Amino acid sequence: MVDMSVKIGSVTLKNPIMPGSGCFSTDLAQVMDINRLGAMVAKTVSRDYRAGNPPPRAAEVEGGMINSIGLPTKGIEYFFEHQVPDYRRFTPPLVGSISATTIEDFEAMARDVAKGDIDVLEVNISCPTRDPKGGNFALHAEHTYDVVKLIRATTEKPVWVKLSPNAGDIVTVAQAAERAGANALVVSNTILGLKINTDTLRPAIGNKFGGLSGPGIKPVIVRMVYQCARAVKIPIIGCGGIVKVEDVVEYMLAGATAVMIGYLTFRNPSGMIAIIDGLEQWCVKRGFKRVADLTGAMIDEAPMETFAAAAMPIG
Amino acid sequence: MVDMSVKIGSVTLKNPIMPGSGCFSTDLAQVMDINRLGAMVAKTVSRDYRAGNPPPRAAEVEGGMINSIGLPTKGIEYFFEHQVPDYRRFTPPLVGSISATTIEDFEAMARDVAKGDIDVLEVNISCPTRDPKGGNFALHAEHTYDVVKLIRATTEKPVWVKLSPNAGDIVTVAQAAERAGANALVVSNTILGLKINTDTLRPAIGNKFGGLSGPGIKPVIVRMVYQCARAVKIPIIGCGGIVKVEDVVEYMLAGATAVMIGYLTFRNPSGMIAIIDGLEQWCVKRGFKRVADLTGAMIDEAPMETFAAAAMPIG
Amino acid sequence: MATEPFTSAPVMVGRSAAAPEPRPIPAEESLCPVISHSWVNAEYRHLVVEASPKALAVTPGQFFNLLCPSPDVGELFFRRPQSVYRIDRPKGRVEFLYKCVGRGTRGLATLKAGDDLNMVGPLGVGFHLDPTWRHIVVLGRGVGIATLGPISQLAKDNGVGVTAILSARDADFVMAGALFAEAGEVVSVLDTDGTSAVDNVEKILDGLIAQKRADAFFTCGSNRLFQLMKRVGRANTIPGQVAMEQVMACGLGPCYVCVRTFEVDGKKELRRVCIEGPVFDMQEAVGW
Amino acid sequence: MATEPFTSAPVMVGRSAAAPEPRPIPAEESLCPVISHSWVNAEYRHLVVEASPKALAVTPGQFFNLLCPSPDVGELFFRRPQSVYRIDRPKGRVEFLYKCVGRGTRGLATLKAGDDLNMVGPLGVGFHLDPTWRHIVVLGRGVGIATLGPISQLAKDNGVGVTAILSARDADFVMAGALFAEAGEVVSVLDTDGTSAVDNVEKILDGLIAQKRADAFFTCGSNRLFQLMKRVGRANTIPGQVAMEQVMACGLGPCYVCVRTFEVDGKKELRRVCIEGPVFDMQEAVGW
Ligand SMILES: Cc1cc2nc3c(=O)[nH]c(=O)nc-3n(C[C@H](O)[C@H](O)[C@H](O)COP(=O)(O)OP(=O)(O)OC[C@H]3O[C@@H](n4cnc5c(N)ncnc54)[C@H](O)[C@@H]3O)c2cc1C
Ligand SMILES: Cc1cc2nc3c(=O)[nH]c(=O)nc-3n(C[C@H](O)[C@H](O)[C@H](O)COP(=O)(O)OP(=O)(O)OC[C@H]3O[C@@H](n4cnc5c(N)ncnc54)[C@H](O)[C@@H]3O)c2cc1C
Ligand SMILES: Cc1cc2nc3c(=O)[nH]c(=O)nc-3n(C[C@H](O)[C@H](O)[C@H](O)COP(=O)(O)O)c2cc1C
Ligand SMILES: Cc1cc2nc3c(=O)[nH]c(=O)nc-3n(C[C@H](O)[C@H](O)[C@H](O)COP(=O)(O)O)c2cc1C
Ligand code: FES
Ligand code: FES
Repeated sequence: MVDMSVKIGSVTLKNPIMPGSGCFSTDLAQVMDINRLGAMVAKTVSRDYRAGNPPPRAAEVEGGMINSIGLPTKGIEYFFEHQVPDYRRFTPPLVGSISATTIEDFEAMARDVAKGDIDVLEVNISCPTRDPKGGNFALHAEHTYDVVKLIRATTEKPVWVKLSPNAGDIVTVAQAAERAGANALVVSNTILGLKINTDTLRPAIGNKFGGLSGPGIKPVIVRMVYQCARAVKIPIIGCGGIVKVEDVVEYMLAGATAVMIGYLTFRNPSGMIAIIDGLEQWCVKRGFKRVADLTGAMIDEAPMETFAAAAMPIG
Repeated sequence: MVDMSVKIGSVTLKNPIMPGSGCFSTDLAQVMDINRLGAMVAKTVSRDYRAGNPPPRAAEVEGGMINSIGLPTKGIEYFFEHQVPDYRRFTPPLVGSISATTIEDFEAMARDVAKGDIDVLEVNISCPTRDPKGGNFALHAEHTYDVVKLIRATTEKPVWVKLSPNAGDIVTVAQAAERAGANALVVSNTILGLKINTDTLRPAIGNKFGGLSGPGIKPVIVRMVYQCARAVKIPIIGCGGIVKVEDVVEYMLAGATAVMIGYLTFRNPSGMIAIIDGLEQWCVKRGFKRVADLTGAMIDEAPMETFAAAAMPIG
Repeated sequence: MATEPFTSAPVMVGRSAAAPEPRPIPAEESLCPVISHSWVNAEYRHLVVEASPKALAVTPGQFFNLLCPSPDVGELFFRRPQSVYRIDRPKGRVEFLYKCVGRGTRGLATLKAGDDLNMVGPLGVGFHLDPTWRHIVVLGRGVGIATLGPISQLAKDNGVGVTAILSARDADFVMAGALFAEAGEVVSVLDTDGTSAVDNVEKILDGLIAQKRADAFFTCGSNRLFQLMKRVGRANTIPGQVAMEQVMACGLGPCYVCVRTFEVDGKKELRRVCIEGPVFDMQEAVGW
Repeated sequence: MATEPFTSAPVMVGRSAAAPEPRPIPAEESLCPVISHSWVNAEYRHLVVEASPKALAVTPGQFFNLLCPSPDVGELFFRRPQSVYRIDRPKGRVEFLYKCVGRGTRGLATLKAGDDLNMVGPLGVGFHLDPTWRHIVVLGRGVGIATLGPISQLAKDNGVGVTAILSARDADFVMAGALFAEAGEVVSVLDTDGTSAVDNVEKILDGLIAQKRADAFFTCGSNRLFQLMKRVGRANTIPGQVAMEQVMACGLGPCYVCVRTFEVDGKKELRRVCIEGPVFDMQEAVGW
C-alpha cells in the first residue's frame, strides 16, 4: 500500500493528480469518476461575461497543440449560482481560478470569489493570450508581487499562483509570489506560440497567437519547476505536457508536490485516472512507500555512466 | 524558374537555407554537396581550448532533443589554421560564430575573428547552458546592446546576432541589437530544458540542463520571429525546429529572410538539400517567382472560415 | 523501463470484462476491433467496428472522437470526430462513413480488419424525432450525408416517412442512398446536371411542403443548403435540426475549442458543438 | 496540402537509379528493403537488408545510423547506431545483429521482410588489419560481439588467423561463433560455468601470447574486458583496437555529442566516436 496523499500547505489531496484549469469541467463525468481526482480545478472565471476568441480556437502543432480560447466565461454570478453547485456534486476539493485585467479588478475578484464555496483560490496571472499590457502579471516579479499581495489580504483561503513560462526569469517571479504570500505555485501556464497555415498563408487560429501545451513543452517546464523548487519554500504544482506516469514522476523528482494535467484529457479522456493507478504501481515497483517522497528526490549528480576521466567542467 | 536568392544586408545567399551553428561541419561532405547551401555556419569558437561538457551530451525528448555540448572548441588559432581553410574548400559564404564570457573577451574575439577569412561574424550571445551569470547576454536588452555595440566597432563585416528564446522579452532584445548596429538577427538559439531519467532518478545528460531543439520548439520560435520582424528593420534569420519545406515557408511568412537548420541534419543528413529543392518546387506550385517574396507575406487576418457572427473580440 | 508515451486504460472491446462502475459513466475510451474497412468511392471510406456496450448506445447524430493512427512518422495530437453512420445493435457494431481529407483521415484509412480503433464516445446530442411527425425532409451534401445517414434508421424505427435530398458532385458521391431508400424516398441532386443548384433544391422543398411531406427539416454538410433550409423552414414554420462541425480538442465539453455562433431572440451566443451539439436547432444556428 | 513531417530524399535501394554526383559523397541516407529479420536468441535479432552500392562499401567496424520505426505512437527523434555485422557483397546485402534494449531497438524489431529500413552510412572508422600480422585475438561480450563479428571476414580475406574469445551469460548468448569458426578458433567463456571471470580470460590471453598467436588485440562490449586487454596488451606491447559506443545525435561529426575520453602522452582529450571512431587505439582509449 502506497500513501498517495500529498499536502499543499493546509490542503491535503488524496493523490497528486489534478486537472489544469480550462481542461476540466463536470462534463468529464461522461468518461471518468471525478471523485478519484486529487482536486477539481475550475475553468478561469472573470467578473463579467466574455465570449472568448473567434474560432478556430486550437490547432495541432508538432509537440502538441496551441490554443487561444480567450477565457470565455459567464461571469462570477453564474459561476456561483450554477457551476459551483454542479462541482459540489463531487467530493474532491474545488480550486476556483480567477482572472482580471487590472490589479484592482483582481483584488475585488479575489475577495468575491474566495468567500464563495471553493477550497482554494487559483490566480491565473499568466494566460498567454490576454492583452499583454494588462492581464499578464506573471511576466514581471514586481507586478506579480503587487497583485498577489493584494489578493492575499482578501482571504484566509489558500492562494495558488499560476506562473507563466514566458517570463524571462521565472525564478524571481516565483520568489515574488512567495514573498507576497502565495501558498503554492502552479508552474506553469502555456508558452506563447504562433502557427501559420502555409496553404492559406494565414494564422492557423482565430486569435493568431496561441498558448502551446502538450508533451513538447515538458522539458522546459520541468526545468522551471526544478529552478523554482530550489528558490522557494512553498509547494510547487507542476503543469505542462504530462501524458504518462513517468512524466508525473519527473515533475515530482524535479521538486513538484503535485501536478496538473491538461492536454492528456483531450487525447485520453480518462487518462488522469489511469495515471493515478499507474503512479501507485510505479511507487510499489520502485519501493516508494509515500508518493510524497518523490518530491525533490532527483539525485542531483551526473548520470550514472562512469566517465572515468570526465571532460573538464565547463569554464 | 524561381529566384531562390535572398539578401541579408550586404550578403546575398543563393538560397535561404543555412545550417545552424554547432550542427554543421565539413564532415557533412560525407553525405551532401555542401556547395548547394546558402551559407556555411561554423561551430561557435572561443578564444581558448574548451573541452565541453561531460557526456551524455544529448537526449531525446518528446518534441525533439536536449543537448549540452558545452561549446567545445580548439580555440581561434586552430580555427584559422585548420578549420577555415577546410571550409574554404567549399564555395558558400562562411559565417564564423564566436562566444565569450565577458564583454571584453567578446570585443577582442570579434576583432580577432572578423579580420580572418570569414564573410560574416555571428555572435552567439545565447548559448543556454553557458554560465548564466556570464555568457548569456541575450537575456537582457542592455547587455545585448553593450556587447553588440563594442563588437560592431571592431569590424566592417556583417554582424549577425543570435538571440535567446529564454529572454522574457525578445522584442526589446532584438531592438537593442539593432540599435547597437547588428546587420541581422538569428532567432533563435535553444530553449533551456531539463530531462530527468526516471529509472536512475538522475538528470538525463551530463550538464543537467540542456537546450531544447527540434520540431517541438517551432511554434514558439515562429512567434518570436513574427514579433521581432514587426519590431526591427534588419533581416531576421529564423531558426528552430525546421524539418520540412512548409516549416521554412512558415518562418518566411512570419518575417524571416532566411533560415538555419539544426536538428533535421541529425535525422536526415542531406535534409537541407532536399529542402532547397522542395522549397523551389513549393514556390513553383504556389506561383511565387522569388522566394524572397515569402518574407513577411503572412496574411495578417483571421483564418478564412467565415465566422458569420464572430465572437466578441477579447477584452 | 519507460512505458508507452501515453497512459490510458481503454476498454478492450471483445477482450475484457467491463469493470463495475460506481457511477454511471456513459462514454468511454475503447479499443474496437475493425470488422471491415472499404472504399465507397474515390474519397470516402466505410468503416465497421465491433463496439463496446456503451458505444452501442450511440444514437443518430452523436459522434465518436477517433484516435487516428498517424499516416507518417509524426504524431497526431488531436482525435478526429466522426459521427456514427450506422448502428447495428444485433451484431454489436457501429459504422462510419468518412472522407479522406488530411493527415487524420489518411491515417484512419490505414486501419485494416483486425486492427483496433481507439474511439471515445458516444458523445454529443443527437437528432431528435418527434413521434407526431409523419414525414421529414433530410438535405445533405458531402460528409454531411454521413452524419444524416442514421436518421434513416431512426425514421424507420419510428414509422416516420423520409425524403432524403442528397446533393453531390456526381452520382458517385451520392452516398447513403440505399439507407434512405429503405426508409423512404431519395432525390439525388447533382452538380453534373445542375440539379444541385440552390434554386432547384428550393423548388423540391417547396414541392414537399405543398405535399405536406415536410413536418421537420434536417440538414448537414453545406452552409449554402443550410441557409436555404433555414429560410424555407422559417417561412413555413417547419422545425429543423442541423448537425454542425467544428475543430475539436477535447470533444467532451471542458475546453471550449469547438464553439459556433447561435442567435436566440436577437442575441448572439457561442455554443460547444461537442456537447451542446453537434445537432442544434436550425433557426438558432447562424451557420459557418 | 502539407507534406510528410520531414523532408528528405533518401536513395531508394532497388528502385531508383542513383543520381550522378558532382563530388564523391561516400555516405548516404537510403531506404533498404529488409530481406530477413529473425530472433537469434531471447534478446538479439539478426537483420539482413538489401544495400545500396555506397552502403555495400562498408568495412568491418563501421556502422550505420538507423532510423528505427517507432514501436508506439511517439516519435523517435534520434537515429540509432548499429555496426555492420556481416557484409555480403556478392548478394548486395548488409547484416546487423542487435540487442533489443529500448524504444529504438524495439521499434527496429517491428520491421518485416519487405519493409524498408532507412539507414545512413557507412559511417566512421573501421578496424584495421596489418598485413604483417599472422594471428589476432578478438575478445567480445554482449552487443560487442556484433561489432567484432565482421573481423572474422576481414581476417579470412587477409589470411590472418583469429582466436575469438566470446564472453556471455550462457551458451545461448555466444553469438557469431559460426562466423569466427570459419576464420579460426572460438573460445566461449560463460558466466554459468565461471569461465568468463577476468582471471580466466587473462589466462587465455597469456596462453595465446605464449603461443605467439597474439599479434594484435581487438575488443568491444565490456569495459572490464577492455581494461584487461589494454593492460595485457601494454605489458606485452601488443597493438590493440577497441570499438566504442556513445549516445549519438548526428552520427556524422558536427555535433560533438558522442565524445569519449582518450589519453595521449598523459594528456586527456575527447574524441568523437562517430567519426574519429568507433574503432580507436586501445592504449589511447580510457574506457567507459
Ligand atoms: C461532430 C462531427 C462529426 C463529423 N462527422 C464526420 C463524418 O461522419 N464523416 C466525415 O467524413 N467527416 C466528419 N466530420 C469531419 C471530420 O472530423 C474531419 O474531416 C476530420 O477531422 C479531418 O481530419 P484530417 O486530419 O483528415 O484533416 P485536417 O487536415 O486536419 O483538416 C481538414 C479539415 O478538417 C477540420 N478538422 C481538423 N481537425 C479537426 C477536429 N479535431 N475536429 C473537427 N474538425 C477538424 C479542419 O478544420 C479542416 O477543415 C465530423 C466533424 C464533426 C465535428
Ligand atoms: C558505433 C556503435 C555501434 C553499435 N553497434 C551495435 C550493434 O552492432 N548491436 C547492438 O545491439 N548495439 C549496437 N550499438 C548500441 C545501440 O546503438 C544501442 O543499443 C541502441 O541505440 C539503443 O537504442 P534503444 O532506443 O533501443 O535504447 P534506449 O532506451 O534509447 O537506450 C538504451 C541504451 O542505448 C544507449 N543509446 C540510446 N540512444 C543512443 C544513440 N543514439 N547512440 C548510441 N547509443 C544510444 C543509451 O545510452 C542506453 O544506454 C552500437 C552503438 C554504437 C555507438
Ligand atoms: C484549451 C485550453 C484551455 C485552457 N484554459 C485555461 C484557463 O482557463 N486558465 C488557466 O489557468 N489555464 C488554462 N489552460 C492552461 C492549462 O491549465 C495548462 O496550464 C496547460 O495546458 C499546460 O498543461 P498541459 O500541457 O498538460 O496541457 C488551458 C489550456 C488549454 C489547452
Ligand atoms: C548539438 C547542438 C549543438 C549546437 N551548438 C551550437 C553552437 O555551438 N552555437 C550556436 O550558436 N548554436 C548551437 N546550437 C543551436 C543551433 O544552432 C540551433 O539554434 C538550434 O538547434 C535550433 O535549431 P533546430 O531546432 O533546427 O535544431 C546547437 C544545437 C545543437 C542541437
Ligand atoms: S472540443 Fe472541447 S469543448 Fe468541445
Ligand atoms: S554524433 Fe554528432 S559528432 Fe558524433
